[in-house]
Amino acid sequence: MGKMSVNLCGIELSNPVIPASGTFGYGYEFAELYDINILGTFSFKGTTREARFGNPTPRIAECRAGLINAIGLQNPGVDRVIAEELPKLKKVFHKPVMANVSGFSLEEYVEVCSRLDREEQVGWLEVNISCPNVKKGGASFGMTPEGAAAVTKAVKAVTKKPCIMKLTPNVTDIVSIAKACEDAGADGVSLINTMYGMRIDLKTKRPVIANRMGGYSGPATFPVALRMVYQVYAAVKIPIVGIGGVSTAEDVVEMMLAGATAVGVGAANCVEPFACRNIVEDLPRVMDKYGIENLSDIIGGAQ
Amino acid sequence: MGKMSVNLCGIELSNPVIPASGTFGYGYEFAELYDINILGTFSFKGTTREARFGNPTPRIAECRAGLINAIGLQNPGVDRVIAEELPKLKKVFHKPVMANVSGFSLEEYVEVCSRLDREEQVGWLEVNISCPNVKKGGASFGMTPEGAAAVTKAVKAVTKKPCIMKLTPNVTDIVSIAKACEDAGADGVSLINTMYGMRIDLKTKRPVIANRMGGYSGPATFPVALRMVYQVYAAVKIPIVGIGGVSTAEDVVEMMLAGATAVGVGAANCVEPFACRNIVEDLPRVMDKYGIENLSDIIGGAQ
Amino acid sequence: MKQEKLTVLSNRPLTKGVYEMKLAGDTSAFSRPGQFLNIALEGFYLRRPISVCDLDGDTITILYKVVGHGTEAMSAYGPGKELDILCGLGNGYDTSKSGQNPLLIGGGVGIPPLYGLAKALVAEGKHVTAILGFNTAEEIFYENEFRSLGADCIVATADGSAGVRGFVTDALPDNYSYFYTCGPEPMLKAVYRASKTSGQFSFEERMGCGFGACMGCSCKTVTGYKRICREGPVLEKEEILWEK
Amino acid sequence: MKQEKLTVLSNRPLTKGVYEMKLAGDTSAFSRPGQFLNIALEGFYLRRPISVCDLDGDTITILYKVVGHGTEAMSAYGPGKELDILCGLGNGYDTSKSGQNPLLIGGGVGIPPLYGLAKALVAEGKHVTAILGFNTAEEIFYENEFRSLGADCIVATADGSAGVRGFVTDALPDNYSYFYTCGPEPMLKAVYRASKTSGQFSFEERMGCGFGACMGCSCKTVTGYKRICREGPVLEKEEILWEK
Repeated sequence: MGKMSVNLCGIELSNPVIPASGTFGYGYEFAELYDINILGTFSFKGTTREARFGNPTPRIAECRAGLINAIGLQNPGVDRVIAEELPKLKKVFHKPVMANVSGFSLEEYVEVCSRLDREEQVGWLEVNISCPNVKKGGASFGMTPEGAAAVTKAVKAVTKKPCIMKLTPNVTDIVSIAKACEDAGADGVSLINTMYGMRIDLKTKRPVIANRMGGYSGPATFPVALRMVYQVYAAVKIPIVGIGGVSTAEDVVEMMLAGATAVGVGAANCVEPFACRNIVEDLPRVMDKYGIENLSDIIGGAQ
Repeated sequence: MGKMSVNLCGIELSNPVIPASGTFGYGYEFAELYDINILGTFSFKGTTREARFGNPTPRIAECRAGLINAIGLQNPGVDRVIAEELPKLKKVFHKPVMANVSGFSLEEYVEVCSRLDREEQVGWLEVNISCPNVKKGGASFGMTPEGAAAVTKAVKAVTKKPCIMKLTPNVTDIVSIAKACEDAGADGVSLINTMYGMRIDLKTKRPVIANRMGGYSGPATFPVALRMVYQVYAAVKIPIVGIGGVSTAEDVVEMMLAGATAVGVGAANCVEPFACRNIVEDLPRVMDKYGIENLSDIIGGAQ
Repeated sequence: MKQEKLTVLSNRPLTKGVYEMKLAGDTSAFSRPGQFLNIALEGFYLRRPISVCDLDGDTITILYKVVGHGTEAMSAYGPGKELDILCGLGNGYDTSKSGQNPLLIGGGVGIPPLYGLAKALVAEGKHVTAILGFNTAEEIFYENEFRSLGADCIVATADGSAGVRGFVTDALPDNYSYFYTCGPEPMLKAVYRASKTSGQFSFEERMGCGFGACMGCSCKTVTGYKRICREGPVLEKEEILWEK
Repeated sequence: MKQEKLTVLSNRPLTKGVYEMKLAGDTSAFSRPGQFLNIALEGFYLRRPISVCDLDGDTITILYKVVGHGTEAMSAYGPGKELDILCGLGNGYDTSKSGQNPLLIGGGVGIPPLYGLAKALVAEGKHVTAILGFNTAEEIFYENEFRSLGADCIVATADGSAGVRGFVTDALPDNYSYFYTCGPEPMLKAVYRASKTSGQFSFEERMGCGFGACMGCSCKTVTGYKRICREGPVLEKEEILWEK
């Protein structure tokens, strides 16, 4: 059996599979289904300073090969995440977890990151500068190299944990944004967040989602995500967490060949609760089939 | 039976269905299969000043709900289009056709448009400023409001035919580009062109497509196209040709509710040669089902 | 929650748009009436959440309305077809609060979960009254099935073509110990206003995952945010905050 | 081209990875050996183009190799399954140029179209010699079928486990009037160099539509740009420009 471990910003992952933020809650729902310690790690639900309910419902729309969501960063706020969610998680997950952080201002990013910096369970901070669902939200930071750099610098100043900046695909030039993050001290980038999309209900003749538009994810987004990971890999030296429509072990390998060090699995968790377990279990077979002895050797192999 | 006709830049279409450029050749292959006069019109293969072979093969990669192509504007050049293709088309298509134009410089756009301006068969010029397949190509014009406006102004100066600018989705702000086209005198916009995407072959560990990346189209792109049409409709007064993953009569209605006056059908023609005929034939049933008496009444109805 | 392979035993239309599907397999994940399952359909990305109508040994009955391409595809499934289904989702109804004369109020495809509930309440020795609301006589289903359980059954139709003319709230009896309801939101609101006792409401919402992961179906309640798929679909009357 | 519904009659493995599928339906769109069909597979976006091996009344035989998820799905199709197929694609081989002693040279899954061609040439009273190249003895298929047509049949295996050791070009006879070939590109190039007469080559390329609309499979030839799916897949030796 081949070697599946990879090194993400100095922390060893037993395999590259990482459930993506917002599709895996704080982990313990899935811990009822299978031992989540088989995962490389996971990125927990995007956390803000204050508790948020998020957007009105309906928040979900089905698409041909994916779904649109407009949750709007529902979360209990960083205080309760630290006081309640992390202790619950500790009982079922014994590896460093990736803490996903969102914010509406530089100060909020800084405050949430500095709070989470003190938590031993947290291995990485994944800083979401790309959620498209909140009007005044992170999207504005992630849309420009300057905005992305500003958040990166601010959070790097308050934490010693590796900071992975999560990038939006809804831009003309994602490479310039990734480079700006790297130049500002980011330890890694994760991409892509969801694509901005929409559906309309023919019966009501209104948008399906209350918020009208939302983030499109699922297998449909995979070719765009793969292209962006490929382009960013060629331009930066920091590791990439490749995310976008990954549903199978073959998709994981393809994403790594494009340049991903680790691979996020998002929408698949919503339609197949055992998706990540199935991928982890299937990876050795796929590695064998394609003659891969050591997964970390293939990172960027298609460049 | 409801009324299907729409008015696109002053020319009446018997229905809004328009096979999109690059998926319908110069029409006569399809005329062997069905009477293409049932279509609203169609947009013929992108035409440049000189003949082009395009990119090396493989030029095609399959995706979960679509395909990537990197044809690279193969076409016989404007002289032969006028001398050979249009006369052949005239025998089988008796409506104004949409002439799709690409170029590598302002001068080339101007020259091709002024040549086609003299052709009676041509109803509209669809000016592609967004093909992502040619390195020095139109993509650079369509990526910025300034570039888009420059092409619009230049072609408007040499033709009296309505000019529809075809926009790329691979940008941060498609609304600003559509508005720049409108301000520069465009008679309409068509969107979206393909999304920049990629696939990697696990066996060879190389990109599937010789050119590495290409344009992603098919049902997967529909939610993004719909969102962009919705956003652009809210910002401009000129008509929109909505394109992107449309495969069914229901998709046509959804695209019109978002804001499209006419609807392009692209990738579907490649996997279902009768796709456009089927859509045109199914439209009355779908209109009836959703209580639509006059298609042109629903344009932008979901705004 | 368990992921199971269930096999279609039968699948037949009860009315023009409402189908009854019987499925066989491991049903051990279900513990209460009012829970739901989530079916993966070939060619559709999201699963379809459908409330359980009846559970009998290893046989599950669901009733569903054909409303789109997904349910249309489902309606063509024949006996023997194997389906990938998440079982035992949601909290379900709590029968312990019913008292001796519980009232069940269902509208249209909100009726199915009340059937399994009625069966459970009757088995507990309670005297069940069920009000079943439809638009018109042609849409009526399961009236006889409720009667066969031993429930008193009142049918209401909006157009008066059968039973009481009007909405379910026009057919409310004077005396009942508690109520359980499921149906379209306007009906639930009307029941909320007209009801004289406490009760339990089962809600619908567009869901992403159906098991609490995606927060797609959250709602605000008096006792905090709840996920319709996980802390719901059943909420107690006192928890409900009507927002829209 | 015609779009037809064809029904699977049989579908069986000939070797570890190569399957033979027989299909019944309207085959009137086919006029020449070497043409292909394009099959829509549920769950896959693009159709799968596959050359016709044999045509017998309303029965079509195709041979295909399982190389990915699409052909894997195909290999599970059972008798009675109805498939949406575009029929009569491509130009096919021209038998009129064959002379009396045509040579057919096939490699691996390039062999199938040569079977129908051999049948047609034999029917025209020609003396056919077929060279069938494989990697190893285990992969051999259709040797007996070619012999049954009355063709002289030479098998070559790269590892020498059956027939001539080596490539098809190691088995070329001295005298033949013309040749027809189909196989992997390195083989076609070797045949191009080693052949002493004119001949026809059948090419493979990744296709979008398969009927000339998308320009996905274009190639450069001495006589201009050609679409493998429309002006091809068969090109004459004199037209070919090797690019790669």
